Amino acid sequence: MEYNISIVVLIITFSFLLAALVLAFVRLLRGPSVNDRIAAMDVIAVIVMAFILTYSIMVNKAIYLDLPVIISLISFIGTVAVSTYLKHRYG
Amino acid sequence: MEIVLAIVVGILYTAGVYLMLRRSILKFIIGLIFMSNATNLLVFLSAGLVSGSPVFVDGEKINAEVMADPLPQALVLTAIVIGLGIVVFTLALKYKFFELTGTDDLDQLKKTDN
Amino acid sequence: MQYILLLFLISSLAIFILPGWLKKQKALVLSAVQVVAFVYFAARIPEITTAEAKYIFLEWIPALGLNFEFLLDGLTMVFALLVTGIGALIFLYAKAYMKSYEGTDKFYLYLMLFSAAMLGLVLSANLIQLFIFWELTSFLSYFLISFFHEKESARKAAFQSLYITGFGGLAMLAGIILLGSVVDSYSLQDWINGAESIRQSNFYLPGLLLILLGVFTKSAQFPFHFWLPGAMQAPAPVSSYLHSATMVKAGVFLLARLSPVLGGTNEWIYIISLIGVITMLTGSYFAITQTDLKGILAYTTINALGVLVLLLGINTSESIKAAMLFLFIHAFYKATLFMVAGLIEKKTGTRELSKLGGLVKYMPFTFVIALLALLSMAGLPPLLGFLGKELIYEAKVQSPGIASLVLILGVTSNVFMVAVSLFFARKVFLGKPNTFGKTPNEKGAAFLIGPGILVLLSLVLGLFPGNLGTAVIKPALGVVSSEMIDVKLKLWHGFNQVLFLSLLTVFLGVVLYWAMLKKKKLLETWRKVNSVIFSIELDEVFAWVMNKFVQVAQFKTKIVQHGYHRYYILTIFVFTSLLLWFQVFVIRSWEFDLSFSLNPFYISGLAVVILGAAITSAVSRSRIVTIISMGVAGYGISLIFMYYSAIDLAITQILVETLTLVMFMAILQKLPRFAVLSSKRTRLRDFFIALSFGSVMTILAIKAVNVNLNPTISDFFVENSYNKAFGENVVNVILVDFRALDTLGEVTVLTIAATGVFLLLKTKNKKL
Amino acid sequence: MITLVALPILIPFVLIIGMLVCRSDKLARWLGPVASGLLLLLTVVLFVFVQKHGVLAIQMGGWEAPFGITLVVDYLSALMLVVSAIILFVIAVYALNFLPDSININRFFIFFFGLAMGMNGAFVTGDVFNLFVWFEVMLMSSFVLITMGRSKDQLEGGIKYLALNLVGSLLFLAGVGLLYGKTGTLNMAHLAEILKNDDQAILMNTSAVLFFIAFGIKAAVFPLYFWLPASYHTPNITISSLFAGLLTKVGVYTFIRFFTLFFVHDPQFWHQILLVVAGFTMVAGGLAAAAHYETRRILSYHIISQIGYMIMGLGIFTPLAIAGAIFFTLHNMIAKTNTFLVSGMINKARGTFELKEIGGLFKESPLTAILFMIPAFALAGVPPISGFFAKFILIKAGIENGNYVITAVAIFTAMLTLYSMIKIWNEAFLKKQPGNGNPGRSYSFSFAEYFPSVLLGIVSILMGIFAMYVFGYTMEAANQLINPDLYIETVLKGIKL
Amino acid sequence: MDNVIISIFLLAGSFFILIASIGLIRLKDLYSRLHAATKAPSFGIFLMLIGVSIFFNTPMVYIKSLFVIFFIYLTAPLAAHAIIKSFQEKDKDDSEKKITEL
Amino acid sequence: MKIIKRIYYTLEFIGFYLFNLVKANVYIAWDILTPKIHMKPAFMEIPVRLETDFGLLLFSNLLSMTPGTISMDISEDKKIVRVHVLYYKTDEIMLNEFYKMQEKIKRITS
Amino acid sequence: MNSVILQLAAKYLKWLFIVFAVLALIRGHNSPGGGFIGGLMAGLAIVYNGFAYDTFRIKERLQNFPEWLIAGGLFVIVLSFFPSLLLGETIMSGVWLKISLPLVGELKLGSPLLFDIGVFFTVIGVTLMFIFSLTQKR
Repeated sequence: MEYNISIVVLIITFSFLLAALVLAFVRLLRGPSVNDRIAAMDVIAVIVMAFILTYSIMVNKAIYLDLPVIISLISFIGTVAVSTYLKHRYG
Repeated sequence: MEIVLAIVVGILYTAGVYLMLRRSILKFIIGLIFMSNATNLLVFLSAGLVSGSPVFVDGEKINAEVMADPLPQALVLTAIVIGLGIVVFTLALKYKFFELTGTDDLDQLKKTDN
Repeated sequence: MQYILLLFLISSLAIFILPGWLKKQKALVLSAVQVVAFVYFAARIPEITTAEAKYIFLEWIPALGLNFEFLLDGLTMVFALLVTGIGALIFLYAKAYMKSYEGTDKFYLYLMLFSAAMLGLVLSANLIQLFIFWELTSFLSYFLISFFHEKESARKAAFQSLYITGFGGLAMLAGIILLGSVVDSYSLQDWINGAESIRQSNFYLPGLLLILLGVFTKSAQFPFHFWLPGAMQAPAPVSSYLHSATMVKAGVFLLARLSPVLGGTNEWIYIISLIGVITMLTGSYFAITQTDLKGILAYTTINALGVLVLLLGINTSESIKAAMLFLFIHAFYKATLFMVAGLIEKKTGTRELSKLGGLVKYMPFTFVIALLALLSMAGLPPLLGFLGKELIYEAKVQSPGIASLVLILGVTSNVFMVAVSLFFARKVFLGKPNTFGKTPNEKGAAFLIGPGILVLLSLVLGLFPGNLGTAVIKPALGVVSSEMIDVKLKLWHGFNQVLFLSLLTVFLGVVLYWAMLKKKKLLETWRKVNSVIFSIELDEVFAWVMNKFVQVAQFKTKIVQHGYHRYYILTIFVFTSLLLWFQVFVIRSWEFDLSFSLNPFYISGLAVVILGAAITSAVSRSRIVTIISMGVAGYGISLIFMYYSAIDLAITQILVETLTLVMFMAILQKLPRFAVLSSKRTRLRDFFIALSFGSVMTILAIKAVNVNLNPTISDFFVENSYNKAFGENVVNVILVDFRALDTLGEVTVLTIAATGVFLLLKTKNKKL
Repeated sequence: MITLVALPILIPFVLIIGMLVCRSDKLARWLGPVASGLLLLLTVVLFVFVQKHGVLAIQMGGWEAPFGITLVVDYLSALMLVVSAIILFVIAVYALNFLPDSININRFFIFFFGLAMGMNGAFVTGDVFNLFVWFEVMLMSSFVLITMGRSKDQLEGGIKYLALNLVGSLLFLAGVGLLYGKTGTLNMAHLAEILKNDDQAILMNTSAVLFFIAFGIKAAVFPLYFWLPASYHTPNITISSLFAGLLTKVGVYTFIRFFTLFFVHDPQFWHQILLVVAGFTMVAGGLAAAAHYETRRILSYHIISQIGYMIMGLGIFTPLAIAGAIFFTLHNMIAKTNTFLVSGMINKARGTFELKEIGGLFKESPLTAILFMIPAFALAGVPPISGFFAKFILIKAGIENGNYVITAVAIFTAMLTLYSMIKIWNEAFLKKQPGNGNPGRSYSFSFAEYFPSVLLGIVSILMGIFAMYVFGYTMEAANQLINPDLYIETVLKGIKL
Repeated sequence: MDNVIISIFLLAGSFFILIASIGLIRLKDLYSRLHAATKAPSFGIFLMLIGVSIFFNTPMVYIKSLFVIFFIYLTAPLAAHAIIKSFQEKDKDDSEKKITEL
Repeated sequence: MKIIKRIYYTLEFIGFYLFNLVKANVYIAWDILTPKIHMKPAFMEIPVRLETDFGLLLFSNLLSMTPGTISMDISEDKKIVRVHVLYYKTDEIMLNEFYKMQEKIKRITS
Repeated sequence: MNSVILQLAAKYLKWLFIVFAVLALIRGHNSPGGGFIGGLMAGLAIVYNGFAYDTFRIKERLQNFPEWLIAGGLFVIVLSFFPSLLLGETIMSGVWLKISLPLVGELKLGSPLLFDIGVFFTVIGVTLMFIFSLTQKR
């Protein structure tokens, strides 16, 4: 447990993630089809997880790992739910 | 940092209120969710923020470091769950209403006043 | 005394449970009760002439100054005798009159309750108690007027009278409380003792005006007089009891009661006299042109009330003496006349003057009784009326200030009264007999007992007034003007100015009568002129005002409760923002750390994404995008929670967000799309309102972070979470142990919501 | 014995479970009224205890005062509990006969007890956030109740009702958050203790504004009342009457509680604004009641107008005025419910609430007429029924404290009240049944149908005749509110902080 | 040394996630976007989890990481599948374009 | 014996899987980061030779994670998997690859 | 959605979810989790199952299942009040039972745990009721 991850690494990681988040969000905004948006949302969920992982390293608390477990289980339910009802032709 | 979050709260409120003032009931409900999120964040924020120290006491010994305030967390948790119940009920209500009347327009809802 | 009231109350209720044989005679029973009360009071006459007034104190709500205080003194005696005596006769009369109507039980109930209330009113020595009885009489009068409630005119008249007297009553209550706050008591005795300070205080004039409002509305003074003619929709016994003999005199009673406290000042004299004079003239003037039998009587009643108020306003011992006497006189003749009018209506089926005539042939006794009463009204000797008029003239002559004006107006009005009396007698009883649907008769002795006795009293007392003066009037006078003056009443005063005035009055009255009778045109022209000059009738004004008021109310309601749901919300938010901005503006003193930092940048970036999501959600054209953005904002918020060390919260937020998303998607397919519903301007306006609210909330949030009045209580939770509650997750421990009650409520909310959703959406055939 | 304090919450909770699993209609029909009767009994016992001890407090879970949740019963709470329990009992009986077949009585009782639980919770709790939770319980139940018949109107009214109330809830929550952020505590007594001697207490004003708006929405005061007239006339009459007596009064209760216990730092501003709001509320409600011709609409607007009086009492802020406000609240709960009950009976007899289509009831059913007369006159302030004393106390307090304008408005509003009550009376009872109605149909009520209304009528009258006791209690309550030392001490038990 | 390894894992992981996002933006049609959106993020998380596990180096963390990886690889294809399936089954006219605003 | 074999196959499979994983991601990364996009998308239908449900699930998931393929659907009778291919070569080459994969899965699930 | 892949996955995922939900519940007192989180997860598991099979119709005899769950959960909550009442303490006080088990070590069972379990079941029931009501065929 005695590791010191350089803050530079963490900051770069965070920047990557943030950039990813913003890009995914742009896709979410632009569409064009709803399915694209859902895909973007899916990616965003993953980004959230990555955020949490990085953060747990940053503050050195293993307890944060409980979150990804649950997000990984839950997030796709949203995706499935949205796509399930997309079959019906409403936007 | 609090100021940024406070602005987030403000924007969430703005979005919520703006949505609530729309004529569509669905938008109203989404506005409600935004407002409730904003409120939760406000409650969470106003008690002061401590980052990176979740409130888990480790056995008998009391941690020396500054702990985040657990109470607002509990309050917000309660509020979130209550909000869920209310939102779902509102959705159901709206659904039923639409089924009966075929309109989503709040301005059509004038029968019970006057 | 209180037992008498109780007796009245019980007997009024008892008529519902009387045994069958007695039930038929319930009017007699009630009459007997009244007689008992009358005898009780009459037996007390010697006491009050000699000893101190009888006073009973029953504690009720002392903290509010509200107690039962009964006082039996001279003034009370006058009214008590009138109430019970005439009451007894009225019940006799009612027995005959009400025979053919339904619901007599109710009628007697109301009437009996009324007389109890009236008695209570005159016995009260506490002003709030007096007010209570006062309002009760108003309401019972409402019920009695609307007794024939299926007629719209009756309902309208009843409402009118209730509304006006009720309004006056409330004003009076305010006046009483206002003046009561000066002496810190509502007890009459305290008021009399503190009369000086009341008269000196700033509250005197407003208090007096408010109380006078009550008096004037109740006693049908100008410009509130119009309810009284309307009240003639009531059955005849009611008219004769309430609207001539007792209830309308309540105002006079109150004036007399309060004159030791409030009287004697210039305000008192001028206001009251002025109103009294106007009322007097109005009453007599309109009496002539009426075509309705009861209408004539109503207006003459107004005239009499005006006279009484005027006399009390003049407020000399002479005038008060006249007033007390006139009270009796008027009660005697007017009750009689009303009863006669009721009888005539009953027998002929009409009250229209033009359809009546020649009744003397069919109803000779009635004629005699009516004639005597009318003469008393006209003030001719040897009846009691003459005596009264003499005294009144005398009082007017001696009145301070505006004596001559008052006198002239008084004579004028009496001239009218003489003419009216003669006209009444001529039109109804003499002249060419009209044809009626059925032949009128005088069957039913009960009809005539009451009027007969009253007229007889009028006559006897007119001839031998001495006892009346010493036994009844003198103590009353003593109470009102707080000095004992010997009252000697005689029929014959000798030749003096007053007698001359009387003669003049009679002469002019006869001339007027003659003119009216012979020159038919004159009367018609008069009526026409009247209808031109007084084209605005006050009761129409009242109806118009009421109508207008309802219209205004409807208009206002339309504006406020317009039905546009979002404007309701808008109103609420605008109001909230205004109040909050105001507060923020007023309390600027709080200082806070405005160091604006974007550290850590990823949270700032997150914030930007949340903002983007919120804005997208707000302006998006697609429902799915709106909802997905909402989900993204939710995820972002959960990240913020996570960052600020609220793990449970973050997890819950994500779970709930997902669940909400699922729910949305579940129903979305069945809902319509968004459509352009509001214009650009509306959206802009909404945006600014939202922005104003949002920004004020931002300020509040910053402020709350920077203000800490007290260390938080959370340390306790952290310290005791493991030691006492055996849990390492403090948030969870708070939820299930420290603040388990919250969780209990929360679970209940969920349960109810779930059951509610189920109920709301269940299909018809599915069983619950 | 102290556990008694928690029972008003727990008994309804257990009953909710019971009603959830209860499949037998008959059982529910028995259980509902009996249980509410039990609740009434319990509250009376509580009241007796309060009389003996002054203030009762229980620390839930045994955690001492500012940390755990404290349930407190003082005079005000006890009075509200008793009166609301009476109303609950009465409505439970009433529901047996007046609930339409389309509503399953088991389900009705779930929400009925949910409402009871939330309301009792709001009355007894001594914790700000806990109050929010109970408010939500209450609101949620009322949301469901209002839409229970699932007709168009009900849903429409339900949406409006729900929307505006939710805004209120959210503002309330925001207020709680800010309050906690500033003071670091949630316990009301503790808050009072902290704010009492703090020269910075003025900073609480903004939180107070949020609470003001939130409670204002719940209590339906002037610019915030729109939900009430839009929704109260839509549900079944049982539910309307349940709401009419209870919901807004909880808002008033919290108003009184908050603005006497700890938001007392800026009286100038708050009392002024309370008075202004009260005045507008009275007039706006009264005028609107005059404008309508539907029984329940009139009565709904009338509720608003009456709320004005209660707020006025709070705004004057003398012990007498607060006692008056409490008296008024108690009286109004009873009388208002009763008018709704009777209007339900009118509806049952005539099939409509439109005044223009009904009439002749006085002749047909004099007892109904009397039953209507009692609460109507109580509301109009006819002595010696309860309403008169309430109004009298308020007017007296207003005049003695020099608030002439609001007193004048109050008197004016009394006339408006009289107008609307007489209107109902004239139209429904005195007038002949109009031809186009259904004159052939006449309905005679059974004793069970009369019973609730009779009971409330008797209570109204007793409250008038024994006004000295009621006034004594309310005065006691007002004194406790003005001097909350006993309250604070009982809750905090002398804990040093 | 371990520091470097962990850092590399973290950076690589986040890099792959970034790539997924770039792919979302750059690629032309839904299918190819989904390729990017399914594989890269999962892999990114995978790498990061390895880094995290090494960093904390407790059994519990290993177990949790394993679970997360397992879940991700179980669910990500499902999500992609669901999206594609809905895309195919939906009417081709893509009604979203017709949706009016507000 | 069988168990050891199973374990061996499983380990081998995991190695194979991991290898594919890395390959897939490198492909994708390369494709995305270089300005030219050299994709040749196509739809394919792959016959299934697996018996167990779990194996099928594994296969379809694996397909999604390996370079250039995403499983879109499985037919109702669980006989055909429809995939979307990014780098289409020829049917034969691709199918061969898929069959190999299926064999490996079969070894550990049957 | 009615997709074979999802159905295949649902078979296993359902149970995974539920196992994790129970884990979250049990561990809730000491690490992130608790009744709400567990309940919501378990509820979502069943929701997902419904999606996979594109149907939320439940068998006739299970019609009242969510209701029973809610009632049961609430009942457990009520049960959790009794220990403190029986011991004469203030209501809702935590009563703890410490059991020393070999291997596992000291185990603490308390009424707050019972409370949490009640919440867990109630939340599952509520979630199910929501989703069943909102998605039923009309």
